[in-house]
Amino acid sequence: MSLVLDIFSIVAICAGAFFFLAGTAGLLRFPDALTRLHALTKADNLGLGLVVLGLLPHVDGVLEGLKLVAIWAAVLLASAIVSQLIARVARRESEPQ
Amino acid sequence: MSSVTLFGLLAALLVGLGLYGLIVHPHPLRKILSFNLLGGGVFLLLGVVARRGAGAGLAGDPVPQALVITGLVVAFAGTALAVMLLLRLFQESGTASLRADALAGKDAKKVDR
Amino acid sequence: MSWAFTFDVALTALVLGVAIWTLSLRENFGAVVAFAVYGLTLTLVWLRLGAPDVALTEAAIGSGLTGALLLAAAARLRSTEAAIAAESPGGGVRVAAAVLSAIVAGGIVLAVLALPVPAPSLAPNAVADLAATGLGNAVTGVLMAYRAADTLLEKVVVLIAVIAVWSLADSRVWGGRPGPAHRAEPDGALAFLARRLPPLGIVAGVYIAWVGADMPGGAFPGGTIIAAMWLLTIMAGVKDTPPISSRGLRLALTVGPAVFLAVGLCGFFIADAFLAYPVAYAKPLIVLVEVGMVLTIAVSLGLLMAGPPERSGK
Amino acid sequence: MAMTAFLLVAACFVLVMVALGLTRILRGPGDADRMMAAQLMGTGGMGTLLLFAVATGASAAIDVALVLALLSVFASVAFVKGAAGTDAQDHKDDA
Repeated sequence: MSLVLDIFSIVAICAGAFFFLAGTAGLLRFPDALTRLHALTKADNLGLGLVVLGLLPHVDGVLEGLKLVAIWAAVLLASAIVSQLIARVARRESEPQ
Repeated sequence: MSSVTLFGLLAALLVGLGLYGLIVHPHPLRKILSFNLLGGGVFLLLGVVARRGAGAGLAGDPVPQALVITGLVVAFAGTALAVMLLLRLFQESGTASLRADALAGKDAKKVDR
Repeated sequence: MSWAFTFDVALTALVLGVAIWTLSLRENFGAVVAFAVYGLTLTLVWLRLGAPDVALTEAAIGSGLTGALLLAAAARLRSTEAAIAAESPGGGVRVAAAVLSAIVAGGIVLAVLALPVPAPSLAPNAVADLAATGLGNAVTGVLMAYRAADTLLEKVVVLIAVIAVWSLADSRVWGGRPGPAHRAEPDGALAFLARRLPPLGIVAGVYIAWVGADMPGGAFPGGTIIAAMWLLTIMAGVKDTPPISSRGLRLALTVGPAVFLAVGLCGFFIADAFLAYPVAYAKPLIVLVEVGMVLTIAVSLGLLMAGPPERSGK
Repeated sequence: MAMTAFLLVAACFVLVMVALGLTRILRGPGDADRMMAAQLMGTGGMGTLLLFAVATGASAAIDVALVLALLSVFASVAFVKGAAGTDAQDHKDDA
């Protein structure tokens, strides 16, 4: 059972790390602000989410697990709205003056 | 070399960098920023001293750690006051320059709110 | 080389890199963003140094609150940058500054390498009387009992800073509301965030302040989170800043130091000195002081961020 | 222990990844790009903290990540307000 959980954790955390890699690559390589924002939200939502999922079997106690989930929930809510607001700034910046 | 020594050397470099920025940057906001960077180095030095004083079942000496916590709050209060003074200067004179001649030049066309 | 040490080397390189970025960026705005990241990397260093209480305070105040304050200022001062950039000192001053900074840094390097072995420590003294206070967190013990006078004075310093910021106000708007009026679309995204996030944030802030007695946490990071949530509702236009003449506001500003001082003065009579706690009631008294402090810290940090009054309170 | 080493390596990896993203702060070109780099650093910092907390048993790092999550939202909103100017309004999206 513990081996299965360990493998689950390793797979989930590797997947999460991959999304951080993808977010960084997108932020550096994509051509304009809006596509870069798209890459960023993947790291925010999926990268952190998968890391949290992978860590859940290893925390001691329900409270710590709840805290992990609360952090992810806060980031999901914040990232959805903040990225919308950043997109408005990006759009204003790209408009000809 | 141990991690603690490594962080001690880092603290020394941060103080040096902050001091350089404080002298070289002409914009007051950048001076405030550099001063905070310097402060981070000083706090880190206290953190290294605290870590070396680990004992009595603790990971670090709690007295320097408490000092740093107090210091962080006071540093924020000082930074906030400095920023508000700077914004007020800008509101009154239309410039953020600290030079006497820049202020004198702007005085004639003083911007009133 | 252990994995932990490798992590520390990577972290050190990152902190140095971000610090150099902060100084070398041309525009103020980018430099402030880099500075907020610098605070974030320092938070990781504090954890590696076994100082989770400091890490919490650094994340809350050193990185988050200071970063937000400077971001707002950089945006307002954007028009001044070009003129001031022309005042950059010449090569001679730069070289002199670099030499001076190198000497200072070199001196500190020598001091770090010459730190005494074994290191002097006050940890045994701080822990010795910890049991009598009923606290489990030694740092809170130092802040609230061992060096309580420092903490009391620090509260007063923050209060004085608030008064100093208020004194920058135009006399016509004295007693008015700090900061610009933020109008918001009631159904907008920002207003939605400002309604949904603060409940979670306030629970987290109270939790971190409450567990500070026994675990890493405390009144400072807890109060900072509550201040940030308060400012979030203001920036989203959901709630307006209260006028600084408001009685409730002034009460909240002073309740922390007042309770602390009252408990300290009672120490003369029921214990044997100023700021001494009677052993039987030490824990409840400390918790009482901390509750008052969380409120005062939240309100005073919020007001420091909001700035001097700018418009009439009517 | 193998799991601890794996978690620390993962923490290192995430930290280095988001640090590379920071070169966006240098290159810009707009303020929005700079803020995105900081936002990525915030999320990556949280990921690093959580991995670190479980790897070393320093459960306080989870609380630090919680503080970071809440404060980084606040800093981002302050950025948007600042970038939009003081008379900014929260428009409904008119696109």
